[in-house]
This record gives sequence, structure tokens and C-alpha cells, in this order.
Amino acid sequence: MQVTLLTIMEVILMPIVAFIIGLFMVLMMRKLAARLQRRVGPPLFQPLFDIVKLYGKQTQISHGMIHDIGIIMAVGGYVAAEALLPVPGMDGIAAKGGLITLAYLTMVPSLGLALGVGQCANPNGSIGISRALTSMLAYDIPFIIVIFGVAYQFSSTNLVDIIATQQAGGFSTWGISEMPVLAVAGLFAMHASLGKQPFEIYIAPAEIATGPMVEMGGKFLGGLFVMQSFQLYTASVLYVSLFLGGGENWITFLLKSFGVLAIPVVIAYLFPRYRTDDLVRLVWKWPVMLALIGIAFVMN
Amino acid sequence: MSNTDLSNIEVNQKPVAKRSNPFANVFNELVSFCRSRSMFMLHYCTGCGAIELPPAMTSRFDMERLGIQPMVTPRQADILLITGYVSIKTLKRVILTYEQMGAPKYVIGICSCTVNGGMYWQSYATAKKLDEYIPVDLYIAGCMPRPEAVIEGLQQLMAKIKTDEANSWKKYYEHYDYYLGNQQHLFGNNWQTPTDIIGEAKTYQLEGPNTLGEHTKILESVQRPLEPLEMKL
Amino acid sequence: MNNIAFTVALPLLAAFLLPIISNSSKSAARFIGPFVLLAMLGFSLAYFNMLEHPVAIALGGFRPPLGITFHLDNLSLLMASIIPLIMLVLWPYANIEGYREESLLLLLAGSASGLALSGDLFNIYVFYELLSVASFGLAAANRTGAAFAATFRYLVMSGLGTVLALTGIGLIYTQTGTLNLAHIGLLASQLNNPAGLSAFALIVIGIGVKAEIFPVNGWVPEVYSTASPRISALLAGLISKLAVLVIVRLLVVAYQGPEALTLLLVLGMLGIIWGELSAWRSKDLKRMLSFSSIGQLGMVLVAFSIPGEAGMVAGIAMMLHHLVVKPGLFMLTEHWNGSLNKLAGAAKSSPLAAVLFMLFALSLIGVPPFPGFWAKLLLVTGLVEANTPLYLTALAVLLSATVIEAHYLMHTAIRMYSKGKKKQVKKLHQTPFTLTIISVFAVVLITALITMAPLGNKLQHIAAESSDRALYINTTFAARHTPVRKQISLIKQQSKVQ
Amino acid sequence: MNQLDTLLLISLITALISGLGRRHQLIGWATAILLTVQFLALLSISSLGYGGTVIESAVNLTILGQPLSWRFDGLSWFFALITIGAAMASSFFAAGIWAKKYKKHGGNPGLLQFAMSLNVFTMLVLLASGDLLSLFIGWELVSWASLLLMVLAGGIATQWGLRYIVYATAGAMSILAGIGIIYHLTGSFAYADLAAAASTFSTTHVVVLSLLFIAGFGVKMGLLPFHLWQAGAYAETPGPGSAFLGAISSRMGLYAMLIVVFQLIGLGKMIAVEIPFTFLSLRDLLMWVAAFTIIFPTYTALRQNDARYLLAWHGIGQGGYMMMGLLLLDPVGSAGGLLHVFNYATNQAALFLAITAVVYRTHTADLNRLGGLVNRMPLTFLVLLVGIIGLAGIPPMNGFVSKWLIYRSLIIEGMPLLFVATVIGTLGTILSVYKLIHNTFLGQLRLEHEHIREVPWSMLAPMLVVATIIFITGFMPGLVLDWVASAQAALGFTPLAYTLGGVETARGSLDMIWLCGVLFGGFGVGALLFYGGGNKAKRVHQLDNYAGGHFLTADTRYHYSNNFYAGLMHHIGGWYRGTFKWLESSLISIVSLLSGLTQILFHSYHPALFLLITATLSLYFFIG
Repeated sequence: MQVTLLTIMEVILMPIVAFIIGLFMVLMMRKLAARLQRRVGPPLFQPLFDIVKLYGKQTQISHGMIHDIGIIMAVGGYVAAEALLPVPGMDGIAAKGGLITLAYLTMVPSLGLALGVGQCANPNGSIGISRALTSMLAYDIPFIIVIFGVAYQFSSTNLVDIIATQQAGGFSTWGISEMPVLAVAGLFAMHASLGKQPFEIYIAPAEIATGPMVEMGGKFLGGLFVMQSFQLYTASVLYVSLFLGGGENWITFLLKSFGVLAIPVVIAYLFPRYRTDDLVRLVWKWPVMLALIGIAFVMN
Repeated sequence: MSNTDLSNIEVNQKPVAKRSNPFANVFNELVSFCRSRSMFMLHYCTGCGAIELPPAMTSRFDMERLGIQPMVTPRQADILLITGYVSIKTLKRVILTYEQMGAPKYVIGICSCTVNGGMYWQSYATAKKLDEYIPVDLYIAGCMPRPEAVIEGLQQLMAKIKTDEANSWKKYYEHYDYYLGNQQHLFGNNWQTPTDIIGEAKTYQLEGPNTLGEHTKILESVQRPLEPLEMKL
Repeated sequence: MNNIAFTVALPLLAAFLLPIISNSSKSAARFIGPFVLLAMLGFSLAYFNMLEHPVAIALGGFRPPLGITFHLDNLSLLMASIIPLIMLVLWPYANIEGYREESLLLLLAGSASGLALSGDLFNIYVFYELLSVASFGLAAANRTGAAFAATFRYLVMSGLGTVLALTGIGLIYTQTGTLNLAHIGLLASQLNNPAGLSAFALIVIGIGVKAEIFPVNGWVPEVYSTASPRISALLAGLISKLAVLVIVRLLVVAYQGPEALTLLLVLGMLGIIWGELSAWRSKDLKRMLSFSSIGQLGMVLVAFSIPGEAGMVAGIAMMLHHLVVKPGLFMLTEHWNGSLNKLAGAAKSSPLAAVLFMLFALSLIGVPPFPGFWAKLLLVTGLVEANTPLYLTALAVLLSATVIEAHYLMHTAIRMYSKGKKKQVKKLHQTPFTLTIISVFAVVLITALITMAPLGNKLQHIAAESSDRALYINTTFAARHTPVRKQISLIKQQSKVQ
Repeated sequence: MNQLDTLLLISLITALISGLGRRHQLIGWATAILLTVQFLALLSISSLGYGGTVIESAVNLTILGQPLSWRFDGLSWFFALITIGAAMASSFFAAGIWAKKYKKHGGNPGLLQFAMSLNVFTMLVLLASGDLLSLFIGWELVSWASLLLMVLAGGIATQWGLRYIVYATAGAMSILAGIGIIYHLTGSFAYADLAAAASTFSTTHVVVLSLLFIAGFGVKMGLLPFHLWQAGAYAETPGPGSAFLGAISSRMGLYAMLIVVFQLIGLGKMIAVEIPFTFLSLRDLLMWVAAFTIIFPTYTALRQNDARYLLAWHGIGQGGYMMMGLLLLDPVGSAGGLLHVFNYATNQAALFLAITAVVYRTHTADLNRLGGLVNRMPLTFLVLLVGIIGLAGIPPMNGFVSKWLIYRSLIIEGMPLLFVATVIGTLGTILSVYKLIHNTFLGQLRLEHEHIREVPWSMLAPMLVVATIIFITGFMPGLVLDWVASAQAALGFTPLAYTLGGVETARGSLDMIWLCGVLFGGFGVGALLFYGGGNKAKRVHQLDNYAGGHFLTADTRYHYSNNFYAGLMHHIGGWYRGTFKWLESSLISIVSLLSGLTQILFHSYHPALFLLITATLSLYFFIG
């Protein structure tokens, strides 16, 4: 019983931590972008301001119940996913889910969002979703190969085990030093999954008016901002857990997660975007090839 | 043209009642502060003024440091920037767009054209005074105003928002009949936007004595129904 | 004891008397046919019931191998009972005017029973010729130009076939000096040479014209599609089987060597391929059924080509099954003739007929638990047991052919169940009389389905008996005849060694 | 007369009653209730689902010297449960108001009920088969009974039915050949003899037999390349019928394959068989067939514009998962495969019923002619949503659990490429089910659908029950894993060690109870944030929509539905070559050509010539 209670506490705490870290990740992303463009960039609490403002809108419009539920699922799915992602000192229910579950659980928010957007009856939104799902199909293939490689390498799908194994021998047993090729492919896939340039065809503001977000105002958009911070957090922490030995303590954990996230973000703002079919072609070619080579090394 | 000119009439300013709960007050102030520090703008590039916005956003002047970001749809935006002359056809879209924005929403008229028609003041096809059709919070005059001026204007707006003074959007709900009358005068009596302003005003208790009137009656007589699709079992 | 000869004599006599009687009393003439058939049925059933072991009857008191013998075992008596039965069902009761058809039918019945019962090649030849004559007349009975043309085709082929068969018989006679089947069986070793085998080939091909063996069956589609359905049913259902029976008898008594079996197998296989493929493409029901019966006969032949009892039981099962199903199907074409496309709406017009068609079709395809399945199962197991590349090829051919068969039969069924134009649909109505006839076959089929277990045992018993060469010889030759007796014991030893 | 006989008897009686009374008004309800009785009879032998011993039927026949016997074990019981369950759902669905409309449009609901109950009976006979012969008999009965169901709709459905029956017959003949060979090798049709003799089979025999049986049973499963018949045949069946067929019919192929190939011949031998010039063993080859069976049909489904076809194509694809799981041969994978049979059946039943409900109201299943129905048919939407989440294999529905087991096993076994292939299939499924729900229920409501209502309760209730089952078995997969484990035991696999919430192993476990708890907790937090924070949202009309300043009107279609994945198709569109269709049509062309050639013989003017030629040839054969 004690354990259950503790687990529940962790499950409650982990999303809160994730949200806070996620907000800073959003900030970091925007700051980096600004720096790259030789701007000052937003102030420290800008992500929070945005969210509070959006929730504080006086009039809000909704296109129906599914529109609402979409946002709920988008946020809720990530809240749940965070409980599966171990952080230093807290494992949550990572042992009861594991890597595959996490990979699939992170689809729940996207699909919830997709449902909500569909309900809006806005063609831009639908086009956006169609593109988003297409790019999910594109980047999930290398991603899933990477997951297989890691799970096979550590012969476990339990993230706690995977992290423990990596930490056991220091840097030399980290995923990145044992499977460098897979790590590169994983980074690529992670970048694509973030939906930043050059893989943001489904947002394409000038073309389809931010796609899925086209009808989202007020707290709907606020929910999506929350989701974004969770998304950045999940992606980077998952990568850290798979390849960088997770967090020995909070300092290294934060360093690693922010560091990992910085890479795609820096790359992102140097690029325009790919067309959908180009995106698919690119992602199915390079990261998949890398991942397969990586797998070949792992399987030996 | 409509009988009354509202452009200078202040909104029936219900002073924000200080609530007894100090925490609620703090919360309200926090929200107002956040509103002022996070302004998503939709620049409706009707004319030449639009060209001055990119410099305002990019590295030279960097609006983002003030929390101002461009957005692409009215649903997401707080500020509507009308950057130049508004032809009658464009005006329809401007009104549609304005009505689709979520309140609190602010309108900034950039360039002289939005103030009085500017160099198009003789044109038959141009709406001269923007605030006869939608309430405008702030004009930034000039032909065209430089980015510094734009940012200066935005900062003024920020200050007004912070103190809850930028309430022109309430005017639209409270005097909807007036605005609708002007719009009908220009577009004919069949004029209708997809947004149900009256319903919105009722839902959010933003009605004033002048929300409904003769023009809204005309509207009701010609209106295609706009009730949301209810979920039916 | 010689009552069984009446099954041959009575109908032949009646056939010749019928024209005379009909001159004096038409109503008497109408009754005489069915009456004779009933009598035939009575005789053969009586024997069938009494029969405990096969018997040979020497007619005219001459002992075999000199005299005319009738070989009575379960198989021949079964066929002999089926002949009047099926004739009774297909009898032209509605025909009030003429006597020609009745007369020919009686001739056919008499010669057919003769063929089924005969124990020597000469008699077989004679009855076969009689049978041919009767069937020519019947095929042309409806006197249309097309029927005459088709019958001529039939006649030419059949004539040539007879010549070949006669040559074959002659060859056998030169080799063995006898035409009695049992005696031939005794002297089978003398036939195991090119001349003997050639004789077999000639007889198979000659008789094969009636048995619809590939490729001497060029007359089949023409005749069946122009003759009246009753006649087609008779020819396809009954006569072909009798021809096969002759080949089987020869096979059992004298040709157990692999060469003869291979010939049958190859011809059967080709027959299956040719028949089913042609049926697949045919555009009207009658032709389709005739092609299908070519295919089915091919399967029967393949079955008989399997050595030993397994082949016999499979063959008899296939034969009997086809004998029940095909006449039923042919009777359906009474009103469902012409292009297959015109069948649209047939099921609406006479639903019972459509159901019966489905029943026959399913059994023909070999869908369990219908009798056709058990026959096919026997065939399959037999082929696999034989286990040589050629037999396995035959298995493959058989199974592929079944697929094709399923396709064209179901295609037709689906056409029947699709919507048709009103005018067209009216024409497709089956009369109650035809339906009754078809239902008889269906009832037989369903009875067989229900009594499958005892029927199967009986079938195996029949097959065991009729595939027993020693028994056949032993039956014919009385135990007294010493030299023959020696040979019999020798054969028994041989079979034991095998 | 034991309980198994009672079950079969009730089933037969159901079929007979619904057949005889097919014109009666109440026959629908009668059939549904009788099916419920069957279900209860099945429950009376539920000990089989919990590791009970085999129940032998008292009926024994001997035909042509071959004994026929029937029996039920854990595997049969598991499949029978799904069969009767699916039939119940469909039957109840079809019994009420649906039937009236169906009748009005020229259908015969009684005949549909009869066809379904006949299918159930034949399936039970197949599932109960106790030797190869009764297996084959049951197999053929099932094949032909489902033909009846498929052609009921008439028109185009009959063409699909014909296609089906040709494939099915080909499959059956392949099986018959296999059974014949076994009979040759063992001298009997009994399972026990086969199992005993299997170890002595030579490699050639193992290969030939496996291929014959897998091809034969694979036809019904829609295993590549024998899948072309399935989608159309299932899709064109009248609504509830397609739910039933889609849910269970093709799994009969899996059942028979499990019995004969997995259990009796033994897959272990297939691992030993190396395919020359490759690295693959026979089992690997089969796994790749399964993988392609997952991928190709799933991506064909992605291109469908008819909801029923889309689902039916998925049915083929999902069969590949089951194959894949079972071919993995370890406790986890095989449990995944078997569990997927159950899960998929519930998903597919729910989906087909929901689509049937949509068709009931809108008269179309064309994905380009629907949209926005969620406001009009919210409960149907809910059912469809639950169904697609399950079908796509996303938590928290049951489809996820079975797929998880398969993935887990693929990782344990170290098969990366197959793993990727499986996931590619899942991703394709996600894409196409989203298209399904988007194009029917989300987006713009068409003018002509403004006034439609939710379907009546007689249709809703079965749908909701199935949806509930999907959720509950997703929440507590242990409920089904009980049955799966005894089915595994019956098959000779090591049963999976499971918990109520899923699987507990040292290095990677799954606990759906926790997972669902956390997920719904998360949704709760999301809801709290959404409804607790900020003003209440006002519902707006669908025309109040941002379209770049454009005024939308109801008479203009702006629902983005056609060519939904345009970008993806731009890239992979060219990969759809229709190879299998091409193969099929070339086969038909060949047959057609050959039959044209064969007919020449019968058109010849000189048939006697052939007689002489043959005579000469055969004389040459003997003399020369």
C-alpha cells in the first residue's frame, strides 16, 4: 500500500515537474531562435504569460464537444505520458508501461488533437492533420527502429532498467557510446517529431494558417501551448533516457535534456520547410538508413 | 451614414468592481498583466503599411522582446492591425475577421488611410473612417508610420491593457446596433457575418442598452440561422 | 434361375412389338413401356436381394467358355436395376402420339441391361451396337436440323469407334482364342504383349466414344445440346456409365498392368482438362453441362485407373454420383435452355428448381457433406495412395478442375439468382412435371447423403467384389472344370504374392 | 448427449428455426435470443476457457470406413466464444428497426438472420472437429455458408461472392490434397496419428504439407497473395452480416491453420527447413508473408473511399498480426496473436456496426459524401471512436494489448525488420482510421444530413455493448488472457504468465490498469484545466470558421475529404501497382485462353480424325 501511495504521489508530481521544465524548454527554444536571428527574444516568463493570457480570454468559441475533448486529450495524454518517463528520484509507473507503451501513449495527444481539429470543420485544419499524420508516419519508422535497437541492446523495454544499465558503467555504457549510429538516427527522428523546421509542413502558417491550430483560440490554444511544453520535455527526456544514461541527478538530467533539445532547435531555425512528400522521402531515406545500420551493429 | 457618431463616445465604462476577495483582485491583475505582455497580432495587410511590420518584428526592432508575436488566424490573435486603406470589399473581410477574434481584442489602425481615408478620401470604393464599422483602440497615423512608431503605438496599447483601460471591444457588443447600421448602410440590408455577435454578447453578459435596435431587427429578418449544431441524441 | 435373361429379352421384345401393338391400341402401347420397365426392375431387384455371392449364368445350357454367360455380381445387378429405374423416371409419359421414342427407349433399355450383365466380349459388342442404334434414333428424336446434324456427327464417330472396338476384340481373340471375359482373365498373361495392349487401347477408344472419353467425344456437346433434355440425361447419365463398365470389366479381368492403367489415366486427365476448361467458357447451360459431363467422365476414368480396390471404389462412387446428378441437371434445361445470360431471374420464376440446381451443383463440386464429396474424397485418397508422379499430377489436375467447375457452376447459379427482365423470367418457369422428375434425383441424392454410412459400406463391398479378379473367374467357371481350376489356384497364389 | 452436443444441437435448431421462419416478422428477435441461448450453452462449458479438459462429443460416425469425431478444447472454446458473441451482436443489431428498413429496400432480414445462424452452426462444427476429415467437412460448410451471407445483397455482391468461392474452393482443394497426402503417410485422418507420425515426415513432406495447408487455410484468412476476394466480399454483405463476417469469418482459417500446421505438423520443423539461396527458414518466410499481409492491405485500405471497404481491407491486414504473433512461437507472441483474434473481432464488429448505423441514416458509406455526423449521431461516433482506437492499437483500448505482446515478442526474439513492418502496418492503420472517422463524423455536416437523428436503441445497444467490451478488455486484459492461456495450452504452447492488468515480466511489463488509471487521470487533469480555467466556451455554427476572410456558405462543400493523404500519396502513390490484381487477371486470361483452345476440339468439323489420331498414338504407346 505504501508503494502504491508513493507511486500515486510520483504520478501526480511528475507531470508538474515536466510542465515547469517544459515551459523553460519553450523559452529556450524561442530564445535560441531569437539569438540565431540576432534578436533579443522573449522575456523569462513569456511562455507563462502566453498561457495565462490565452486562458484569460473573455470570449471563447468552441466548435463542439469533440473540439473540447480534443484539447483535453492533447493535454491529458501528455500528463499521463510523463508518469511513464522516469526522472531522477521518481520512476512513476515506468516499470508498468515501458518503452513501447510510451511510444504509443505519446500518439494519444496527437490523435486527440486530430479529433478536435476535425470537429472544427475547417479545411485548413484537416489538411494540417493529414500532413501531421503523414509526417508521423514518416518519422515514426526510424523512431521505432531506434526503439527496437535500444530495447534489444538492453534486452528490456523497461525504461528504469534501461537507465540503470546505462548508468552502471558511466559514459562507456551509455546508449550513445554503445550505439552511436542509432543515436544519430534517433536524434533525427526526434527532430522530425518536434514539428519544427524543416519538418513543419503541417503548421505552414502562410499556407494553411497553422493547420491544426487554425480554429484554436483562447484556452484551446492555451491547452496547445501546455501540450507543446510537455511535448518538448517528453521528446528530450526520452532521448536522454535512451541514449544519454538518463539523469543521475537533477543537474545532469536538466543539462542533458536541455542540451539535447538545443540541437534540433538550432538546426531548425536555419532551414525552410520541406514539402510533405519531400519530408517523407527524406525521413524514409536517411534516418531509416542510419537506423538500420545501427540495428545491424546492435544485432551483432 | 448613421445618425449618431460614436467614434468619440466612451464605452459605458463599468468600472471594474474591486472584488472583496483580494486574491481574486490579484488574479485579475495578473491576467491583465499577462494580456499586456503577450499580444498576438494579426496584421491584416490591406495596404502599404504592412511593409513596415516585418522590420518591427525582425532583428532590428524585435517585437518579441515585448511579447508580441504575429499570428495567422483571428482565433489566435489579440490585436488586429489594419495597415492601410480599407476598400469596401476588404472591409467586409475585416469585419468578419474582427468578429472571429476572441475578446479582449484590440484594433490598431495604421496609416492615415484608416483614420480618414487618407489619399483615398475621394474614393467611392473606400471606407474612410474605420471606427464607424469596428471600434478602434489606437490609430498610428503616418504615411506610412515607421517601425518605431508602430512599436511606440503598441507600447501605448500595452500600457492601456495593463490598466484595463483598453475596452473598445466592449463597445462593439454594447453598441452593436450602431456598428451594424453603418455596415448595413455600406453593404446593404442583407449583410450578415457568420459570427453571432448578439448571441455572444448574451452569453458573456456584454449586452448594453444599444446592443439591439432597428438594425439588428433588420438583421434578424434576413438572417440565415447561425445556431450552433447541437448534439442530438 | 434364368429369369434374369428377361431383363434383356423382355424390353427387346417389347420394343419390336410396340409398333404393332400401337396400331391396334394406343393406350395399351402407352402402358406397355413402363410395365416392361417395372418388370425389369422387379427381376433385377429380386436377384439383387437374393445374391449372396456372384454367380455366372450360362444361357442356353452351354458351359463357359463356350456359351453365352451373364455375369451377375453386385455391380452388374446394380447397373441393371438402375437402368429401368432411371428409364422410368425419364420415360416420356407425356408423349401420347408416337411410339417411336418408346420403342427406341425399350431397345435401349434391353441392350443396356445386356451390356451390364454380359460376361463375354462378343455379347458386349452386340449389345453395344444395339445400344448405339437406339441412341442414334433417340438423339435425333426431336427431328430438328441441328439434331440431325449432331446425330450424324455422333453416328460417324460411333461407327468408327465400333470398328476400332471390333478390331480390338478380334485382336484379343487372336491372342487368346476366347471372348469370354472370365476365360480371357485366365489367359491374361497372353495379353500382356503389344498386341494385347493394342487391343485394349482400341477397345477403350472405340467404346470410349460412348463413354465420352477424350478426345473421341466431339459429338457430346452437339448431341446433348440438340437432343431433348431427357435423352441427354439418359445418354450422359446412364449410357456413358455402361460403356465405362465394359472398360472396367476388361481392366479387372485382364489388364492390371501399369501400361493399360496409364493409358486410362492420361486419357482421363486430358478429359478432365478439356471438359472443364471448355465448360468454363461455354455460353449456354446445355453445352456447359455436356462439357462438364466430359470432365466428370474423365474423373471416373482417372478413378478406375487407380490400381486395386481403392480405384474401384472411387470409380464406382464417382460413377453413381454422376449418374444421379447429371440427369437431374440436364432435366433442368427443359425450360432453361439458350444463353446463360437469359437465365437471369430463373430463381424468381421457379425457386425450387434453382435450389435443386444448387444442390446438384454443390454435390458435383464435391462440397461436404453431399455424396459428391465422398466420391471425390475416395478419388483423392486413391490417387495419393497410388503415389507416382503421374497420379499426383492427376490429383493436381483434378483439384484445379474442381476450382474451375466451382466457378462456372456458381457463376450460373448467381445468374439465376440475379434480377431478370419480366418477360424473360416468365419463360423460365419450370413445369411441375419436370420439377417432379428433377426432385426424384434430388431425393435420391439426399437419401444417399443421409444414409452415407451404410451406403459407404455397401459400396466398399461392391468394389471389393468387383475388383476381385479371381472371384470373377471363379464365378464363371464351375469348380468341376479341372484345368481351369488349376489356373484359378495359380492366380490366387499370384495375387497373394503380390 | 453431453454439453457439447447440446450446444451444437441448439445451434442447429437455431439455424433451422431461422431458416424455416425466415418470412416471419419476429424471426430476428427469435434468432437473436436463440443465439443468446447458444451463448449460455457455451458458457456452461466455460471450464474449457480456464484450463478445463477436452470435451468429446457423443456423436460418432463412421463413413466409408473413416471415423468422424467432434470435440471441444480451450482453443475451440475461445474461437466459439468470439463467433457466438459476434453473431449475437450482429443479430440483435439486425433484429429490430434495422430490419424494417432493410425489408423496405428489398432485403430479406429473415434470410440474413438465417445465413448468420447457419454460419454460426457451421463454424461451431468446424471448431468442434476432432479429425482431419471432420475438419475438412466443417471447413467447407463454413466456406459455403459464408457465401450465402455474402451474396445476399445481390448485384455487385454476387460478383464478389463468386470471386470468393473460387478462391475458397481453390483453398479447399489445396487442403484436400494435403489431407490426402497425410492419409497416405499415416493411413488415417485422426489428429493423434498425424501428431505421432509428424516427427517421421521427411523435409519434403513437411514443406509440401505446410505449403498446401497454409495456402489453403490462408485463402480464408486473406493471407497474401490470396487476399483479393476478401475486402469486397465482406464489404458488400448487408451491414450486420459484414460485422459478423469481418469479426470472425476469416479467423476460421487461422483456427484450422493452428490445429493442423502449428499443432499437428508442428512449426518447429519449419524452422529447420532452410530455403535455398536465402537466409530464411520456412518459418521466416511465413513471417514475412504475415508482415506483407499486414502492410499491403492496410495501405490499400488507406486509399479506399468507401467506409465498408476500408474496414474490410483492414480486416485482412489485422489477420497478418495474428499470424505474426503465432509464428513467433513463444508464450508472449502467441498470446498476442490469439488475443488479437478476440480484440480484433470486437473492434471490427463495433466498427462495421457503427458504419452500418451511418449507412442506415445516410444511405451511403462513401467517405466523400459524409461528414460532421458527430452532432447528429454522437453515440455512434463514440462506438466508432472506441473501435478505431482499438483497431489502431492505441492505449487504452484492447487492440493495444495484443499488439504490445506481439511487439514485445518481436523484440525478445530479435527480429527488427519484422518489428518495423508490423509498426508500419500500425501507422498505416492509424492514418486510415483517422480518415474514416474524420470523413464521416468530423468536419462539415452536409445540408442533406441536417435533420438526421441518432439510430434507434435497438441498434445502439449492441454497438455500445461491444464498445464496452473493447474498453473493459483493454482495461483488464487479464480477463481475456485467461482464455488465451488455455487456448495456448490446448495448442501446446507454454501459456503466458499474465496478470489482470497485462503481463508482468522482469524486463518489460505492461499493466493496463495502471496505465488506464494514469491516462484517465491525465484526461481528468486536462478536463480540469480546460473546464476549470477560463471562461466557458460558446458553441458556434460550423460556418463561423476561419477561411482566410472568406464567407462560407452551407451549399459549398469545404470538407477536406477526397484524396485525404495527398502529400503521402504524392510520394507513395506510384508504389501501388496492383500487382496482385494483375496476377489474378493474368491467371484468368490464361484459363480463358486455354479454354478457348480446348473448345477448338469440339468445334472441329472432323471429330473422327481425333479418334484415329488417338488410336494411332495409343497404339504407338503400347507397341512403339
